[in-house]
Amino acid sequence: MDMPVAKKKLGLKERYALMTRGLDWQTTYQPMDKVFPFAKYEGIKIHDWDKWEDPFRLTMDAYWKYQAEKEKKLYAIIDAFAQNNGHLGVTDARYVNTLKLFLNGISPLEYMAHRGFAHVGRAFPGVGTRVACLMQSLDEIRHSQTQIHSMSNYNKYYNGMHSFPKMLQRVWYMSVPRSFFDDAVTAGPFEFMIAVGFSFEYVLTNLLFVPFVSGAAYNGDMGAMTFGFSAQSDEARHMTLGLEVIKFVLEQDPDNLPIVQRWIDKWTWRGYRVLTLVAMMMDYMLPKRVMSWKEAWEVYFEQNGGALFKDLARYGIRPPKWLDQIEFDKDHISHQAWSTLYQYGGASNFHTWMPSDEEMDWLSAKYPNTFDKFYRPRFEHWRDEQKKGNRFYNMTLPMLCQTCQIPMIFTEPGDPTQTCYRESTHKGMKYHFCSDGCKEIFDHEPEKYKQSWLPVHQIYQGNCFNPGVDPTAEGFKPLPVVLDYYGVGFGRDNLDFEGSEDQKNFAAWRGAATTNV
Amino acid sequence: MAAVAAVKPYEFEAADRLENFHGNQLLYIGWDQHLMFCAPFCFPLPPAMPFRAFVEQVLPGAFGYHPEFKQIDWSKAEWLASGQPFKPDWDKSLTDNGLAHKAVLRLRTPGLTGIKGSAT
Amino acid sequence: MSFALTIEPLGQMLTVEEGQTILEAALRAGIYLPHACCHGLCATCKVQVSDGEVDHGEASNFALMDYERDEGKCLACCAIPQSDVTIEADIEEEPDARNLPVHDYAGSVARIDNLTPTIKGVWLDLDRPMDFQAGQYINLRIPGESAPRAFSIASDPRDGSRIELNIRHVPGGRATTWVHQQLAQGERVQLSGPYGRFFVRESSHEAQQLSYLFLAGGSGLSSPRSMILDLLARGCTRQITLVNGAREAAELYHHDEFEALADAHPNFTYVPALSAEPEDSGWRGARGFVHDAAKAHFDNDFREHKAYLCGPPLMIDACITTLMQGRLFERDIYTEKFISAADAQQARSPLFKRI
Amino acid sequence: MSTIDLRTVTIKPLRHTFTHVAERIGGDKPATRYQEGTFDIQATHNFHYRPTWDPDHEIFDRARTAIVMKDWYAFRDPRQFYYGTYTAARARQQETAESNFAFVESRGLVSALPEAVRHLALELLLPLRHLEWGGNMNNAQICDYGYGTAISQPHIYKAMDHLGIAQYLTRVGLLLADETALDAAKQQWIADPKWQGLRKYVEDSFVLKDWFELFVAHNLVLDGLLYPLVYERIVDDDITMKGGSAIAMLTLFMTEWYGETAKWVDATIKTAAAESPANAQQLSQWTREYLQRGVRAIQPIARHALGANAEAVLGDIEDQFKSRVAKLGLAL
Repeated sequence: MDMPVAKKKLGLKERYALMTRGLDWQTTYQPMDKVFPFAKYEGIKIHDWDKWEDPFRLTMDAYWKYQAEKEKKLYAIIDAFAQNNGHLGVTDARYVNTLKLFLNGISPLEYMAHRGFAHVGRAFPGVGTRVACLMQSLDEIRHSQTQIHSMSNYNKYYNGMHSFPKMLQRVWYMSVPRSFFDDAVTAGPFEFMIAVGFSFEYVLTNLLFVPFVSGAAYNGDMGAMTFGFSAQSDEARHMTLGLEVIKFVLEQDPDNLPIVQRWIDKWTWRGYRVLTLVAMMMDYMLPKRVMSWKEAWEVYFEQNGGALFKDLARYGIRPPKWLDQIEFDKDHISHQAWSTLYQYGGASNFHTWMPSDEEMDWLSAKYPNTFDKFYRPRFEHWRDEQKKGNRFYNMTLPMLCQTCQIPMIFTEPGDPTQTCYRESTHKGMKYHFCSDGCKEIFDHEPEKYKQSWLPVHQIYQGNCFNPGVDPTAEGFKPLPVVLDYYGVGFGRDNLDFEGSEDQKNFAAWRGAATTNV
Repeated sequence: MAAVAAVKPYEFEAADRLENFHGNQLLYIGWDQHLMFCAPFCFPLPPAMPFRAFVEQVLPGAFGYHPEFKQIDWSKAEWLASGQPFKPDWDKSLTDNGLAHKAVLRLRTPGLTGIKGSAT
Repeated sequence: MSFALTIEPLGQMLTVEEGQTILEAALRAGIYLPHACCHGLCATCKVQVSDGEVDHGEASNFALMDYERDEGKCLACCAIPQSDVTIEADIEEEPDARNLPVHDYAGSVARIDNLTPTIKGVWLDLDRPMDFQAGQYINLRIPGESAPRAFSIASDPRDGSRIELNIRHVPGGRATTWVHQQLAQGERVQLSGPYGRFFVRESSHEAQQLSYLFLAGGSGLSSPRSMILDLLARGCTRQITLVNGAREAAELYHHDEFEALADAHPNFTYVPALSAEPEDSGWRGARGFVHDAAKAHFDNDFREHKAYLCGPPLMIDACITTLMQGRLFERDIYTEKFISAADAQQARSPLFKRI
Repeated sequence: MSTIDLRTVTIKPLRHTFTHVAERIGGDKPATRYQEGTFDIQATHNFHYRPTWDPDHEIFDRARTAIVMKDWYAFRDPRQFYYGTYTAARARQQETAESNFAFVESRGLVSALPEAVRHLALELLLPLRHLEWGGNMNNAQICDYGYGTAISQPHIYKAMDHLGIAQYLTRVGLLLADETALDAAKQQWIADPKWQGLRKYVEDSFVLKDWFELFVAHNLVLDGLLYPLVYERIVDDDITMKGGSAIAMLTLFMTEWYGETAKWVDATIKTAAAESPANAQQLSQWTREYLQRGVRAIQPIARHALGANAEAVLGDIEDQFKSRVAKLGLAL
């Protein structure tokens, strides 16, 4: 071998290519199809993995260094927040309920994303793709843990967060975000990437993170705000990965287009349904509001997403289906969702309440065409009844949509007074849906969605009791035992905010901090 | 034919097949224009339950919170099953009324339009 | 005070005006640096300063941490040079870029002719020859205007002492009105150049055996013409196709020349297309817009090409869509369009970088 | 943000940690970040759909390995790695590596290397880039198929460690030679007979279905033979003696990493073996099988690097390995 001579300086791209691209090889002792058994069954055709453009070029040493520095900063802030009783600086203890929603409903799903990206990373034969996915798998466990660590301090002082992994798997409304992720990870690797990498991380993530992170900032929660900001620099990488995947797949073969289009339709709709919970959070749960759900949808989906779909049109992709219905529903879903959680407040893990007059006026202003007409009378009626000691707790279990698993609370496109009913029959059994979108998703893959673990049906099947419970015993009351199974402490984690332990404690602690009594 | 793309045959029993409900079947019912109840209800009921018992014993517990429930004139109530007009025989069982597992009913009460006419 | 900015690994040197950010200067020079938020938050535009000093401006402490500042990193969207600066950025090397230095030139108008009712051909004799790459442009000083105007060079780069410009009269445009109404043979002119990164990627054509496709419309024919003359003169044997669009026959220029070239070179195909030619004119060539003519000519399959697009924005946009639907994608499409920092801040999809 | 000084209040917390964490640490008391970030985060029941890529199992399923555990959170990482501590540890190590590379480069130590040493280092280390890539694949696979956060978490860390090591090896190659050396090494990995045993070992591991078997094959046996051979015996001893201490500086990361990671590998095996005789027997059987194959696979490399001394060194390594696993409760 020759003695090395003065070397040409490598460009970053060239250098990164050497650091990753050459590492793999065509196996010969085992067939490639056996080494990568999941690369083809979805029907996506990839002819040349080398056409993958690395969306970011981060070698592991740089990654470790950069991320460690971020963690150092973040944990310093979390520690200071805890030490200073930062939680007493939030606007109002009602705010803490948004964190309950987040910790129970999102943080364990960040962990699911960690597993999902590990799965697809291992599954893709292309090196560049695999490295990008595995790095995201690593980032996702970070997000799960930094969220848990940030909110750990809240758990010490407030109710409803103490059993978040159990609650995600059991509490009825949690099956909505959970089934979304179960759906994505049980799909093939390409569909997972369109579902999570593209539709969720790119198209919808701003609608999840901006409301929560800005909500935290607006309501004085430095702890939650900081993990949000610190996650943002990872998100930029995740978003570019989602975009690269879709470009790559569409450019590889024209036969991929209809498959990808169906996935975009499906996952935009699935994601949109999950965001119903965020809509409710924005309009009802933040004591100091950031913007209305409707405004957020217009900015983050209609404007930003619009520019994206305009460019995707060049590949032959059209905007997701059912946007006309979404457009109509943006005036309604937050109110419909809050009505739901309010009336089923006996069976959930956080507190609900009726908006004050001032808050109702804000809602009227933000939803001039719908709030006063359809929702204010309902809320005022409930508030009056509550004052009379007759607070509405709906104790009869609702009918759920087979696909999105949200109770059938949505109304007909164009008619907010009529519940939307759709049904299909598959192998002699009826299945019910909240919308055309959910029905079409089922109809395409009935073998998948017939497996749905629908919380209401599971209760009736006797599957939501702890071991040792005898449902045939005399005087058997299902609600307490179901709450036991959920890990929800009756009267402590649930029911109205008014009169709750959270409310009393916060008032007392804050009083002690701000007065001399 | 729509099918799940999978690495091997992908077929399972439905999670909600009739035999999982210990002798009951599921029946859903929604009260049109009364969205105070955010969604239709789901009940596990004996297939032999007479329709009358369903209306007189089951529904009050579910819909009774609504001030208009007491005002329902049941002789004028209209019913839809799976969206089609449906005339129940009050004294026959659910099964004999043609209501199978996971049937869905809509109740319409003309003249009752919800709290302050808001479909609540 | 302006500073020199060298961008590695391109080796391209450009000028940064007082107060201008590195990102802005690069984008204006047609060099795409990765970027997203444009105000120091997302860290997408992080680059290494290997020489010189910058002011970090508004860069956030989370996006650009202290240790990174110590290591000489900066965010291009915020960093303002305080001296001559060399940066190392995450951009692709262009083996075909000659990275020619920009100089000032003086010369005189050798000839000025009407090519069509709206386009003038201007031939400039330079006092000393300019070394340029086919496809590049010059900045021409306009009397009474503070900012010079950019014009692509239409002539063969092997003759750098006489360059040809084809200039369309833009109604109300002061510079083109001056060219069309005042500029005369013998007049002295001042210009600088060559500029731009629009050139043929010959090494890729060779390595991947790709044909050349030029799509031109309006006065966008200049750069493609220079490129084609250069390729043919150098004995290129790959397939070269020029689809050239105009409204009507009277607006087609250099038409006879391209027909002659097509006759003389079996690997060169000339496809003129007219979009508003009267039905009864006897025109036997293609009718419709450039993208339609291209789609018909290639039967909607553009694979195995690299395409070079030059013309008005609407034409470029339609051609990109057509090419992509005919399965030619961003990596093989080049346009003369440049991105300004202002464009970058508008709500635009980050799906594409260059097109 | 509120300007009131809230530190002045002392309030009694309602609880000290999460309920599921308290159940595992013996009651409600302050828990560590490792514990809160690890315990029970993975879903265990009420899955909605079966995977289309594995309809025979749930998304996470204990039945994907023959190893049986009453509690999959019996596994603890002695390093207490959660993301924050993991990246902090690696950041420190990479800083050392960085300064070692800088030192070697700035002092011109590469040109001072005896040619034979430089040549051997290239021949030995560069094909290992591909083996490390295999380590990335396999640990991603275990992260994917494993059960519980206590399993998935350290495996994604290890998957990325292998990628990091492959990248360090690449840098060594670029420092000692140039890009063409990488291509040549890949060719050796694919075709040179002395690498084929290792390549076959790795490719066969790619298609294993039982993830714990894969753990034994790669993390216990392959790492357990190869790292001592290459980085301790060949680089640190042999090459250093021949004037190649610069090479040892460039591979210090690997030596330290192996020492640290092996502790976690040991803890994992020990916990699984201690759970039941059936586990211990299964693990022993796997280990026996892969040890035999592993030793055969590394033989040609050892002979190439160490010549006559190879058999003695291999014998040592095998003995050390055997006594290591014996302490973990395995019977070979």
